[in-house]
Amino acid sequence: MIDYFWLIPMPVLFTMILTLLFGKKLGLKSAYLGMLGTIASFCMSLSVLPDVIAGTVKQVEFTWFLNFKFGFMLDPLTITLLLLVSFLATFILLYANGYMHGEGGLMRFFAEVQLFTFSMLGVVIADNILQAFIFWEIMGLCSYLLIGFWFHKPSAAAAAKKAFLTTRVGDVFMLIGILILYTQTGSLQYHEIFAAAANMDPFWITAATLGLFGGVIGKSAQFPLHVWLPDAMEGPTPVSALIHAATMVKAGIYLMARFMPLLVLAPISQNFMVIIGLITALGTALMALTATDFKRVLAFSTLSQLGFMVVALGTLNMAGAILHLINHAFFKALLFLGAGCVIHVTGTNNIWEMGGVWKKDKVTAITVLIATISIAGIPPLSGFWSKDEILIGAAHANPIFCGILLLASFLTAFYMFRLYYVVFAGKPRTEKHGHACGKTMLIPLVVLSFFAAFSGLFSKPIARFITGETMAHGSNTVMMISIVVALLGFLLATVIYGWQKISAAKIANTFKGICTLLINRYYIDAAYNWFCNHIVVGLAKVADFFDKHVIDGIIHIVRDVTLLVSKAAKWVDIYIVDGIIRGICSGFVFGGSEIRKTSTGQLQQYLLLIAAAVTVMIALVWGGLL
Amino acid sequence: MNHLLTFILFTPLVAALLVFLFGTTTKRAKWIAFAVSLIPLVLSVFALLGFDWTNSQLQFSVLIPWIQDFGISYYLGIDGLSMPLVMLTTLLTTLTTLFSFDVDHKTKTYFTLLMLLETGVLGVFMSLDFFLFYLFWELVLIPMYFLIIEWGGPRRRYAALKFFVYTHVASLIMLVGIIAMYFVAGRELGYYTFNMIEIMQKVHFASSFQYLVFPALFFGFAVKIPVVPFHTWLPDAHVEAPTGGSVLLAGVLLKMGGYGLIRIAFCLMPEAAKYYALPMAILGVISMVYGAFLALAQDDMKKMVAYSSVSHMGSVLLGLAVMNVNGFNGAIYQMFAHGLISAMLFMLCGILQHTFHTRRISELGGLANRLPRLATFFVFTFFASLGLPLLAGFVAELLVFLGAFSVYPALTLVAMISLVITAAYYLWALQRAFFGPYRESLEVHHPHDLTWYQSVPLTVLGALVLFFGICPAPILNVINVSSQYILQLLGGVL
Amino acid sequence: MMQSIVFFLLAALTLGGALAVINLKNIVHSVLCLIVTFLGVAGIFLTLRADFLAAVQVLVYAGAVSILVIFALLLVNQGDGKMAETNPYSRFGYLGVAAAMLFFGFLSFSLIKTTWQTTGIAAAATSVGEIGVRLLSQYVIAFELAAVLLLVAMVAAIIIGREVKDHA
Amino acid sequence: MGITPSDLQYFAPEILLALVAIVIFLLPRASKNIPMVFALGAIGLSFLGTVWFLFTGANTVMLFGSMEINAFSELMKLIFLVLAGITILGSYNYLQNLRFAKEYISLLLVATMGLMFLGSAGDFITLFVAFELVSISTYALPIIDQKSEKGKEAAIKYFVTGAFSSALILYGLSLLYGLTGSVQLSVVATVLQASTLQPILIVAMIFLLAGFGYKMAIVPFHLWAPDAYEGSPTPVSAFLAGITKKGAFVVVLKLFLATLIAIKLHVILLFAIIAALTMTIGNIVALVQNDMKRMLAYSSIAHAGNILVGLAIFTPLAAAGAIMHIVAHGLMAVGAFFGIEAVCKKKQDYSLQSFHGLGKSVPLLALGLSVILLSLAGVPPLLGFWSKMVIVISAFEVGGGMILLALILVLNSALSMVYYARLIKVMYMSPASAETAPKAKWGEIVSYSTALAICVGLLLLLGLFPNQLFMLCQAAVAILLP
Amino acid sequence: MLEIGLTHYLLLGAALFAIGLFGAIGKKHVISILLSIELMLNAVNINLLAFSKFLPLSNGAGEIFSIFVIVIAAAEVAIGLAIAIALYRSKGSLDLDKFNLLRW
Repeated sequence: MIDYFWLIPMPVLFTMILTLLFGKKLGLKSAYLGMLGTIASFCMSLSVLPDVIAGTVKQVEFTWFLNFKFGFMLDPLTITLLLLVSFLATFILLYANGYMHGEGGLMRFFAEVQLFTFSMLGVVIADNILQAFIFWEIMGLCSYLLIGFWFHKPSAAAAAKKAFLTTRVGDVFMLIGILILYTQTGSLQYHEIFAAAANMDPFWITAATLGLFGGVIGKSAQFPLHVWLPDAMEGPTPVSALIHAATMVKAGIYLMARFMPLLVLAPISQNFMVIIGLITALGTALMALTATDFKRVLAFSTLSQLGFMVVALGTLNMAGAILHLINHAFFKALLFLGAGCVIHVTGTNNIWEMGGVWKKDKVTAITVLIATISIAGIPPLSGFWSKDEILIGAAHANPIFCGILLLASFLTAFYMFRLYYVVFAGKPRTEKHGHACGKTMLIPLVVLSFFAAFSGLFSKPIARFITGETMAHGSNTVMMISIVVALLGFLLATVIYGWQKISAAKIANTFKGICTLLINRYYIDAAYNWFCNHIVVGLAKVADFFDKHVIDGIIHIVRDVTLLVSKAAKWVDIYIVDGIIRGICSGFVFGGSEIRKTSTGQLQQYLLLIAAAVTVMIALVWGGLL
Repeated sequence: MNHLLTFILFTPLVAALLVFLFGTTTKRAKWIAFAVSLIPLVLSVFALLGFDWTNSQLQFSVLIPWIQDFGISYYLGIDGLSMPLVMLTTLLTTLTTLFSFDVDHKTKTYFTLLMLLETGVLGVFMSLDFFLFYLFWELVLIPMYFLIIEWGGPRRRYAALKFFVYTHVASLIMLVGIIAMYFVAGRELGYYTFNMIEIMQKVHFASSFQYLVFPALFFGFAVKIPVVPFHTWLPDAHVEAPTGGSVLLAGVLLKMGGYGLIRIAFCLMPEAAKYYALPMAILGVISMVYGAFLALAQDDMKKMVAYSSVSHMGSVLLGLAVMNVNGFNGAIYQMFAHGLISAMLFMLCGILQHTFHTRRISELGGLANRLPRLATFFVFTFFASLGLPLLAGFVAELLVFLGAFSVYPALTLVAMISLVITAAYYLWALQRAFFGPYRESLEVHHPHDLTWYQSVPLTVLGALVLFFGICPAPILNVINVSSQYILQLLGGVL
Repeated sequence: MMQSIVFFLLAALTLGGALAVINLKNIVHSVLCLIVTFLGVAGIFLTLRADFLAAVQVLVYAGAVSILVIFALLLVNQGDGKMAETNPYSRFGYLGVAAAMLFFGFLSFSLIKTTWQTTGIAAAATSVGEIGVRLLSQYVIAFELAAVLLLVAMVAAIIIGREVKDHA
Repeated sequence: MGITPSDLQYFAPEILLALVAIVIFLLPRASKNIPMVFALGAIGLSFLGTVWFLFTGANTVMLFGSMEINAFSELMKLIFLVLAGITILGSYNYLQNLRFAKEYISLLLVATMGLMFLGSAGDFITLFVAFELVSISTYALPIIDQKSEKGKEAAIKYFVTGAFSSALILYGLSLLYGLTGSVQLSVVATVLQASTLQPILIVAMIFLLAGFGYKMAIVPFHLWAPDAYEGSPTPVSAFLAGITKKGAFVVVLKLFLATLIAIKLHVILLFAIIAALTMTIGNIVALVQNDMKRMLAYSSIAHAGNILVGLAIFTPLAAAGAIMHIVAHGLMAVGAFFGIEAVCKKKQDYSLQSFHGLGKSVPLLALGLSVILLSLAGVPPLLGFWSKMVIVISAFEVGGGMILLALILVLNSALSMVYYARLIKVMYMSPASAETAPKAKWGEIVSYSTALAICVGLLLLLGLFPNQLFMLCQAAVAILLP
Repeated sequence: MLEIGLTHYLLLGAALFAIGLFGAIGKKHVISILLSIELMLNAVNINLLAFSKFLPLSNGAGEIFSIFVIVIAAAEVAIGLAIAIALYRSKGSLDLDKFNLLRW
């Protein structure tokens, strides 16, 4: 099996094609078909796991065209993500089976979900940057199609476009990185690049890693290209789960982890990444405070957590980043699926219209609670372990980083519990009613909650497996502070939203300015909108104007002149050729009125012209002009 | 098989004659044209199969002296450079013929002109004699002019005239360059010949001469490509041309420019090509970015697509200007890929026009709800055009960028702006025209989804775009051999 | 001396006649003056000792051609006897004067400026026989062509001059 | 020294034509077809004879140099015979209702004979008499149909301008004679080259240029031509534009290229300027014409400019190109005029309107006319293209200012494309409205169509295989410019 | 008084030619124009004969030339008059200014 590991993503592709062919007939059952594929992938991944644990690293290459290759590689990082992705995708598909009940366009939906999964597997298993980029882009396409799944909604259409365009900006940077790597090392294969890295000019290494990180900023939604992710909520909830937990945003983290050997050599890039990560982690956590849409809160939290991971990568803490990636995948998938259930049950997205869901849907409430605790970083649930790992790494690099992250961590605990209280506690605030969730929706919740709770316990073996070295011994101080901070967040939320001792509205009033800023997402979206609508489109209009009026104007002038000349020539033939004689001779002759009467078609005028021409020619020759 | 190329070249001419003589009813004209146009397609597939991939020399060549006093000969041949373009031409003509089945107005003449056009274009791609080349080059103009002026849109007169004058002036200037080469070569050889290959192999033009003549040739070809600022005929011609016309215009006619640039300008004037490499690259980049911005500003879908052609063909020029193997491969592959993709784009715009009598994006909306098949094709094609990986356009763009970055990194960065803008205008158009709620007022046109003769060409092209995106090797291997050879001629700049 | 006087007299006659041809208002008078000019030219020929040519000039021009013209004039001016204003200037009269003066100007200028390979005196008279022999040897083709030409001119004149029978 | 019977054989074609012309004069008026048969038979026989002389390489000088038989003269005879044959054949339909049919035919024959002598003439006298023979026999042609008012006006304009030009030519010839003391072209050339440049020589040259320029219809001596071509019956226009005009070019080839070689520089400059003017004005004015005959007239003027470019370049190759263009334009002009007549015959409306929808109503006619028009525009591979190409190539060979001239020629060709293409477009693209649809009975235009078809066929044939013709032209030029 | 030489004859010819030229342009009667052209031809004849007699090499060709000129002139007059008559018949006038059916 290990020799054919490169077949791992193929079942998904296969079932996707089957879905395309038979999806119309299968309807919701396409989900099961898709699950067959993902389960097969998962099982295949499992079957090679022992070999990988035993230390096998495999690589297979084929020629694609000319000297460009496509190839696959298997190492601990890859296998981890392969397992994670296929696992999550299986449950998301199962969930979708229930969630998508009654929707149209199912064939399209399931095929796209599978393609999405397949591309993520493709990114992970690729052994060269070009191939990764290809699947990376196809993920972009899938996200576009899935976010815009309900394309009849203008907001969905807009969000889809925004997602693709924003990530495209990042992709261009990534492409630049690829170009630099290719130009500098002459290869696109990871191992060749890394082998050549030692001889590379540090400038180019920095440039290349920054370029690649540009791609990560786009795909993993880091500041300043984070704007697309909150809007991506327009897609169906399973899609959100897929994007946030298994695919897309995780691809970015994976890529940087993959390029760790290069990143090590580029301190500037590291610093840059840390700064971006910090800004994202804190800034988006703040935004989550004021968000009122359930899924949007989750989206902001994803951004924030991704910020954590990027900081981890920036501090060369690969273990922390990947561990958090895994844990985050579980609890965020759980949260989203739970959110889907809640929305299903309450029939609304707005958390202030929810409330009292605890009573309506116990399973959801409990599983979401597990996820909330986990993300808040309260031990012993999984989130705590990986976050701790990141914090320690950051503290090693610079205590200030750690401080900022702790602040973000505090906010995380706060807004997550705020969300929880508002949604699950109390009484329903509106009369809206949804319908109960089916089994296919609840089973994934339960399974995932198990992982969300306990995956953290295996941090050390996993970290050793991935990085090949034992984890640095944790700093107790940092651990303690992080626990305290998380609990503080929890407490504050309880005070404000649980017991309602302090009025949230009052606080909001006090910090009205900040709130407005946060609600408007720092006006970044507005600024981008303005930039696109005024500067870019404006430029386009200017170009259009230039084209139509200046370039074409010149052409038109040439044309008009030609026409004019042709008209003039007729006139010349009638008046000047004849008229020249008249004109010349009018010098000799006083009777100008004679000439006025002349019309053409006059024979003698022709004779006169001949005579005049003879005279002129002789004059010219004698005058030495000829 | 010696005269395989002759057959390919003149079958369309025979087809034109057949259509002209026997296409008495609309239906007969269509079917005759379609059936006969299959012949060159099949023959060119034979040529592809019999093509020796490892050989950089001309294959299937036919050389018959014609007018010996001037050194004119009937000399045809194909190599890796022309092979893909010949394939493209025969394929697109067949598909266009099929796609044009809804032409009711003067059907006979329409198909006659289409077939004539095919002969002209094939002749350009196959001729290895300057004289023959020029003859076919001019031959292409005439049917196109009539296609535009008779079956075109409301401003067709203006557009046709502009097309004609623009390209005619350009080809005249090119002619001057060719004649200059003819004389200088004749003086050097001691006898006059129009044989491109002979001149290429035996004559070395003086640098000063090259510097002088190259711009004339370049201008001649640049108008065809088209390169900003000589591009303004293109949007007008495209927008006003009938669908079949614009498909062939974008699909094959534009490629004549790039082809001529390599085959004639580069191969015969290598030093000048190197000398002018940077200006050419700059023009290419300007075309890419400027074209993309122009496309963004358009409300007319067809015009947007037309400007996107300017942008994409700019990358051909960029790829050629960098003169390394990646750039060349990319540029030539881009010609092929753009031929397939733009053909689809224009077919789709034609359907839009036909169904809704408008192509203005602002007048459309939510079409995906009503016409899902059409919308699917649109999405597919737009993504193909914006360079989605695993579709044909991506490989080409990637190779061009790979080639360009190693020579002009800064310019390449500028050029990459076009990637984002391209995505922007396509997605924006999709959003406005296809997504969102369906605009009920459009229902008055009684839209119906694709007919068979529309979906068959689209599907074939779509499949090819996908196929050549996933495995570009069959074509790229052919191209590569020629690029290597040409680069060797250029004296290995890099 | 005598020769000079004769030449100038004849030249005056010729040019005066010519001027009268174009300046007289009555076309019949013009034709009559033309005869005078022709005779003057014939005289000039005589001073050049080209007797045969002078004779031809008198016979063909002063005789045949002039009579032909007068007949034609009678044909086109039947009926009304008003001949006074029959030969007016065209609207280009003044321009014609200018053109003629310019022509004369540059012709005389260049004629005088040119150095001719002249013997200074006129050669002896050419005999009619000599002319005849050369016409029928060296220039026989031209001679025959001229014959055809006259035939054609005759036929053409007949075709053109014929009255149209049917008034369609 | 008189003419010997062995010399006489060379003139058998001309003598035959003259005799047949006289016989036709004497035929009864009622017979319409016999003159035609006689004329065509005579032309056919003459053609065969000329071909025989041409390809046996006849080369002789007789009558003290008054007559020359060589590749040049025989080629010219051949050209004129072919063109005249086509014209006479094409005139068949026109003659059906013409009172002076037999006179028409014999006048054409005589004119052709005169043209044939132009190539052979070796002295001023013969040259001039032959030239006048052509003129005088064509003076009557525009007026041959007495019902046409336009025809009369065309005739008087043609005649007066012609006579005026004859006077100029004669004056110029007399000056040349005075300068050299000889009327032999070869002697004149030698003497002029040996002597210093006299001011009067320039005057003589310009007088000759003006005189022959009238016949060639080059700017600024062209004004009569559009009037005459428009006003004349179309077969006559074809003859004037396609054939007699070329006679003047033959004379100019002999006079200016071979004889006045002493003042080559002046000739070149003058020709170049006039050629540029002629092409440009001809084309530009043709652009704005609505009457197709008049358009063709101006197009003929422009083509005269093209030929003149060949003369101005003054190399053997260019002259060969000029001769090729003489052939090409002869065929094109004859074909075009007959084609137009075939279309417009019924309504006698020569405006663009008459051509609407011709591609549909009479497709073959439209096709033939299109070929002619494309050849006029210089589209390969028709003969009109080759001749222009040879001229352009020769210009590049010379280099310098001639390249500019060639460029003007090329640009003019592009310009001319506009109005030719307009006609083609109208024929194929414009719908024929009921009242403008030209519907002549086939029998009424069969001869016009035949003439058109022959011209098209020759243009295509010579266009595809221009080699033979080109070699003939080169051989001919080798006589003039050794 | 000075010797009468070649130049005198030539000047006479030039003057006659110029007068003829004026007539051709400045008179509007068709026949009058014919007459003027005859004057020009006569001028040519004077030239030819003068050259023929005064030039040593002339060989007398000028005389023969002038005979042909006279012949041709006569033929032209004949045709010209015929055309004039035909024109007069249809237009009732021989005023050249009025013949402008064909123009532009």
